[in-house]
Amino acid sequence: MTALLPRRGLAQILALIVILAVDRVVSPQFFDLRLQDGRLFGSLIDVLNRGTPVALLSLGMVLVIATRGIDLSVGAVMAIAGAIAASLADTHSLAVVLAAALGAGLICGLWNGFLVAVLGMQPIVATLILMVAGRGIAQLITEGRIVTFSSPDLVWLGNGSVLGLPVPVVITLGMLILTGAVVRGSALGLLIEATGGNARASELAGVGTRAMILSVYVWCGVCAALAGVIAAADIMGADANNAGLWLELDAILAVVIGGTSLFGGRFSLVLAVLGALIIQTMNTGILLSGYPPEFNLLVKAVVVLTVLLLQSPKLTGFAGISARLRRTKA
Amino acid sequence: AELTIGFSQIGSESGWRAAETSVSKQEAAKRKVNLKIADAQQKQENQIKAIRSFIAQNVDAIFLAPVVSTGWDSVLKEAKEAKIPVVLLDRDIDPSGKELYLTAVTSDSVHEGEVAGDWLAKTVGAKACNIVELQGTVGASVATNRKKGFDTAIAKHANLKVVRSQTGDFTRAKGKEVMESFIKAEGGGKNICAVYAHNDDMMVGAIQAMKEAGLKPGKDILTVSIDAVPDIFKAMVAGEANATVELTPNMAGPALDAVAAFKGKGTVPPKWIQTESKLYTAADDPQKIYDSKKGLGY
Amino acid sequence: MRGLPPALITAIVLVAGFAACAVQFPNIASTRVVGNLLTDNAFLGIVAAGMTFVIISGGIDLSVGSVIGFTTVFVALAIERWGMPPLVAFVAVLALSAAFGAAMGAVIHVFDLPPFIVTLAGMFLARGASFLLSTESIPITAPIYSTVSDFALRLPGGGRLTAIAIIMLAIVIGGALLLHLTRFGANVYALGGSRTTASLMGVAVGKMTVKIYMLSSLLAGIAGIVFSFYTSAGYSLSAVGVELETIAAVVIGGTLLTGGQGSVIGTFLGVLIQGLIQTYINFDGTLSSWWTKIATGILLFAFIALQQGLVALARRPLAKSAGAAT
Amino acid sequence: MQNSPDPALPLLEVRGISKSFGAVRALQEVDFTLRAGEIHALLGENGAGKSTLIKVVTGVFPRDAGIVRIGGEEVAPRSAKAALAAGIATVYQEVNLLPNLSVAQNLFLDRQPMRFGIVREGEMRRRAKALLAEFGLDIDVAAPLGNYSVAVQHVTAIARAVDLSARVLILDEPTASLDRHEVEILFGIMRQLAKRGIGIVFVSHFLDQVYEISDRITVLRNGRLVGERETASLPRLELIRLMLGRELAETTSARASAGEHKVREICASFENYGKAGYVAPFNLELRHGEVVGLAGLLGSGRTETARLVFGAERADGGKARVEGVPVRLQSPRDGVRHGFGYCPEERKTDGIVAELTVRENIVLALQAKRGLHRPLSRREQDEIARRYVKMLDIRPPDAERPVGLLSGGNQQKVLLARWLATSPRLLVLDEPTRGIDVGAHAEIIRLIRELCDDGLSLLVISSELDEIVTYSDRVVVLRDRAHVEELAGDAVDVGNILAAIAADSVAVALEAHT
Ligand SMILES: Nc1ncnc2c1ncn2[C@@H]1O[C@H](COP(=O)(O)OP(=O)(O)OP(=O)(O)O)[C@@H](O)[C@H]1O
Ligand SMILES: Nc1ncnc2c1ncn2[C@@H]1O[C@H](COP(=O)(O)OP(=O)(O)OP(=O)(O)O)[C@@H](O)[C@H]1O
Ligand SMILES: [Mg+2]
Ligand SMILES: [Mg+2]
Repeated sequence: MTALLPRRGLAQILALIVILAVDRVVSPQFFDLRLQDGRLFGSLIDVLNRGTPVALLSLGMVLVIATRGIDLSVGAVMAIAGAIAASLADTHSLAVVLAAALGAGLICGLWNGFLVAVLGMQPIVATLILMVAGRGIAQLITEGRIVTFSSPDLVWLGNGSVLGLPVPVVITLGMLILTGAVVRGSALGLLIEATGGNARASELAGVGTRAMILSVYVWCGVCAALAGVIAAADIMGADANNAGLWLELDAILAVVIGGTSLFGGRFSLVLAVLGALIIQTMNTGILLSGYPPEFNLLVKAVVVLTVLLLQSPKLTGFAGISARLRRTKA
Repeated sequence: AELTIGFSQIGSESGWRAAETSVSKQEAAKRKVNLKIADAQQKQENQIKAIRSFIAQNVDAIFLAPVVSTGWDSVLKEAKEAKIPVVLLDRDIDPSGKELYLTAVTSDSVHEGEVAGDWLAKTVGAKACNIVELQGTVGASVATNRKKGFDTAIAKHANLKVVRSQTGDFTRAKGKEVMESFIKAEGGGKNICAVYAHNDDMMVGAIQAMKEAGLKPGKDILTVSIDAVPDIFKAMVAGEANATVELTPNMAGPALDAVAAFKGKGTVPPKWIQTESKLYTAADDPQKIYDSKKGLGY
Repeated sequence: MRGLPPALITAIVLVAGFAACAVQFPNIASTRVVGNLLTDNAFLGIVAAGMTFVIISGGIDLSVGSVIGFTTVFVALAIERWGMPPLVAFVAVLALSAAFGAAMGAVIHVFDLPPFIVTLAGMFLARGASFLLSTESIPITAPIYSTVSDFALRLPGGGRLTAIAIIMLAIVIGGALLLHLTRFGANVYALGGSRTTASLMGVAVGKMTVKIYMLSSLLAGIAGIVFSFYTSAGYSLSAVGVELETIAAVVIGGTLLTGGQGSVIGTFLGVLIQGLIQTYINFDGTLSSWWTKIATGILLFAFIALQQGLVALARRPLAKSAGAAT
Repeated sequence: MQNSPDPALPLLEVRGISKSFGAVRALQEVDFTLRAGEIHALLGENGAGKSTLIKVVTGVFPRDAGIVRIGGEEVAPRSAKAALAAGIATVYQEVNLLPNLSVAQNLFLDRQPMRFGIVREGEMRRRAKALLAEFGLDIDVAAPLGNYSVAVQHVTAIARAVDLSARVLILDEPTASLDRHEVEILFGIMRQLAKRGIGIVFVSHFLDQVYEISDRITVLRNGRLVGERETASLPRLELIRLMLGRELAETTSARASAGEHKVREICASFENYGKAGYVAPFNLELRHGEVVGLAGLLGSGRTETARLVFGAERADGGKARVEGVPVRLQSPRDGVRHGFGYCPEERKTDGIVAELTVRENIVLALQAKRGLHRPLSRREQDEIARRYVKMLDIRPPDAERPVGLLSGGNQQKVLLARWLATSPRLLVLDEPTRGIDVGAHAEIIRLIRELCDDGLSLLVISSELDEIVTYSDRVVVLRDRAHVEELAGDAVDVGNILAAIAADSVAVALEAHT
């Protein structure tokens, strides 16, 4: 269970606190929470809720990146799953809808995994193929329009609440626990980290590296599909052209902010999700600040760089703290 | 002989755009015109490439829905050299290119913003009103113009004020997210009197956000947006939306007629065929309009 | 791979693809289309040349699309609003973009941060900066623009080799020479092999990193100027998503994303393959927006799969002949 | 020594160097003096701090304390480039060259012959060829270095450092992957350089070589200096005592009484097994409780045989049997499933997962064998790791350190532990003692014997013929990627092996004469 706990997450937590504090400054009511119609209501909840798609994506992405891969197609897979869910929602039961949408994600993941693990393509181009074509497939399903639905079950997935928390947040939490249990409860985590750390050596040690690679892409596809269903449920419609657009970059960013190296190896699920939260906290802060939208990207750039610099081993202050921490643990 | 026309379409970034494409196809089929549509995926480079390849294929005319107003001079000059007439659809290009195209069938997006603003001013009357604005994609000319028109319209009324303005990227999801934060930032929505969205999709998202916050869109908060896509009429039927300004998806019809006349009899059409920016409110039998628009491919 | 260099394989793929397209649409096999291919992809060819250096060195540069956007806006404003002579504006913007690249390289090296993310921040920064300059598109009316865009060498058969196509070809050739014939080029490969090893062997890794990103941004700046010639305008949203197209072109051209291998010529061929896919789809003209995307994906897959197949084939005869020897 | 220009003045002087990595104190106030024209051996156990000292002196690692003087002048190089400029050329322990560049580029990186800003490729190749010829290597210098074996790469690295014609040449275990012949050539060159007044630092675990080449010896133990002596005045046993801090039970001389003609059961057998263009079809029987050695020159196909046997490479003909049952060996997984283990020779690229801890590296193969669903609990992992860290004396004895931070020899032990943990029936060891210190070397050989006694079957590749002869029951000799001879029983001795290896060249020589 080592990497499930934010053992090395000090920098990330600190970054989150700083950004939250800045948000508080630009928007004094940021921490206000109230209960309305049985659900919590406030900016903090928005952060959690709006952060779910990227958090879900990053759950799959972090595993892919741990094997030294990358998946650019997650945004497109979101669109496909959303489109499927929306077109089936009013005629089928929730179980069928979910099975179809997640099944589509699984197939997309298999395809990516096949290209990378079996055909040996470089992950970035292999998944670029589905990134381009996948959105087309999604639009093919919706024929370019926004397919709306009113199935209360599916809408509940996007807008309902459990114990005051929005359903998407609960689902994401569940997925985090599930993924953590599967990955760290079995030997998967170790074997994935070994594959990413040195694929040749792992193969020689008897690790089925192809199977590892295939399975992480499949999981990534499933996570993306779930994110797509939630995104569609949120707006009660599937917007094939815009659902998940550019979210792959946010997901990768979340993973890297979460301290996982793009060169594979060690990964942390919790920190990846924390990375997604950091990004969303910043986004929500930007929206609340009231600055003109022309500034959005500049603010984003500055924040991203600052968060990364906080983590940089070269910045002495931090190296000192984390080294001391490690020493006390040892 | 049957006419072959190449249409460089921007993409399918919104329901409205999809409708424009499918209406264009219908209109072309009606007139037995062979319409070749090249989809540029929102990229000017692709549009230029498409026009070049239309020229290489020697089509009879080219329709262009320009993604941006500038940068068409040299490729349109090539078309002119090849004696292929060009018709602009939906959006205009920079004035310097006036002699390079036959005619432009467009609406005036500044005017659309004005219509929306005027409606709001009239509806609010003398009461003070804080408006929040959902902008289109930063840098998109339609967004800039619709903002400009709206600002001009409300500038005449000191009681109207835009208190917050953020981009919702023309999408439902972002419209909803931005509206959520507007509500938080403006005292749970109590300080907001009206929402103006640069397109209906964002408004549909915003309406959901308001409902989830326990507000009554259309009553507590007025809404006005642009495009007149079917879903906004559905919201009007439910009393959750107040007004929309139509941008007709049928730009190709008039354009095809103009080209046919020009090719047939040599009639030179006027430089600008302006489409109507019609305002629809709950008083206009939204259910009927919804039904009539539903099949158009939005 | 030992038998056939990857660039040659890409060339074979390109020729085969071109022939296949020409069979279906005979018009494609004309100097006009070939000329268009070069002109329309001029800016892509230029950024891709720079990206090749970055990727061979084991990095990646996501900021190039935004730098192009920024350049067009800056140039347009400088010429049209601030009254700068065009050449001065060019020099200024190139200096700016080179400095921007150098800064990214420095951050990557000094703080030991992943290039993917640093240049992603660079992408936000450059795009954000161009929004601040102007969100409207600005037409450029300076006479040099019409001179340059009107200039073209006529090719037999009605094709035109335009000024920007010539600039691109020159940069590709220059880039290839720089990469293969100079010490700088050798060091780029060295960095891609292993940064630590290169450093142990005495390569000034920090300086090289700065220079490589500087080169990439500089070429993105030139691509931006070319783009502004191409469209005679500056627009903050131009070249969105170009970074991915560029990376795809580089990789299709046989460069390894993990670094250490690749060539500028291969990249150039990769750019042409992408242009060919686009041309094919435009010639077809019946594809809806979604089928356009799907077809692009399928063609991309076909080209890459063909290439992989050829690479595998190129390896096999070698093993066989070696086997025959024993 | 008598040739050194100015023996009084130390060429390289290191005073009070200390270096810690976190809690590990790798070096504590180490002094070291190198005179011009001498060959100075730097010795110590695995993890004693030799490589660290070298890296600190050449500025790869920042030092915590101490000074470095070259020719009396204080220097503080902060990068390898700066060290080069100060006149120190170094071959680091792991081959540090670039496999993706051509051999010639590797030799002349950053100092290519230039004209008008352009690299003179032809000239560079010519010089590269000439340079390697001095080392008896005649290869295509335009081909990527990665196409060649570790040995070739190592020679290239040495040639590069030598050609930098610095004042100080540092060689960290240069002979680990070389065979006798190449070592002779290297020593010849080292002597020449020393004559020219260059000071050479030489690290090796081969004590024979140390006595053959060095003038003086400096010994480190646990990061501290324990002595500096004239080689001539330091008896071997005394040296070992200095290094280990204790006596070594010297038992590695006589061959074990393997030839008791006990008929042992066959563990695995290969019939007409081979792969075109890789290694010619061979027959091989491996028995329980028996060690089979593979001997041959570099590039003779020993590694290839090992990979085929383990399943890392697919055979294209022949039969394999395990305990008499025909099996298919298509992948390392198959090998592992049948109870095989394989320690590859290139530990950095094929062996360790540098980022993972010692514990994780040790349990990796066992876990892969058990499958995903039966994860080893953390307790079991700790237990296994602790057992092998102790058994193989892995230092520092901290199972939670990333293995990449261990010294080379200790990494090798971790690899061995990885396979022992799977309790294999057949273990294939490719150069298992490479880079391992005397103490551990004896330990590993003892271990190999013990394992045999427990019924394990071993296939061992080693370039040290003395060593192979010590523990092998049978020795298969390879030449040009084919098995040419099998020696068993009393026939197993260095002379016979050498004769078998050389038979061909003798034949060729004879042919040339007639
Ligand atoms: N980068 C590093 N980070 C942390 N510890 C390190 C690092 N490099 C070396 N060490 C530690 O420093 C000690 C000395 O290692 P060093 O590599 O110098 O040994 P060595 O004498 O060269 O051994 P060998 O003969 O096995 O090569 C070891 O305990 C090792 O684990
Ligand atoms: N002296 C040499 N000259 C040229 N090529 C060589 C030489 N030595 C090895 N090679 C090449 O290096 C590659 C790897 O050699 P290989 O691993 O087969 O050697 P080996 O018999 O296992 O010896 P060792 O294990 O001692 O390195 C082969 O492709 C071989 O052709
Ligand atoms: Mg060492
Ligand atoms: Mg070998």
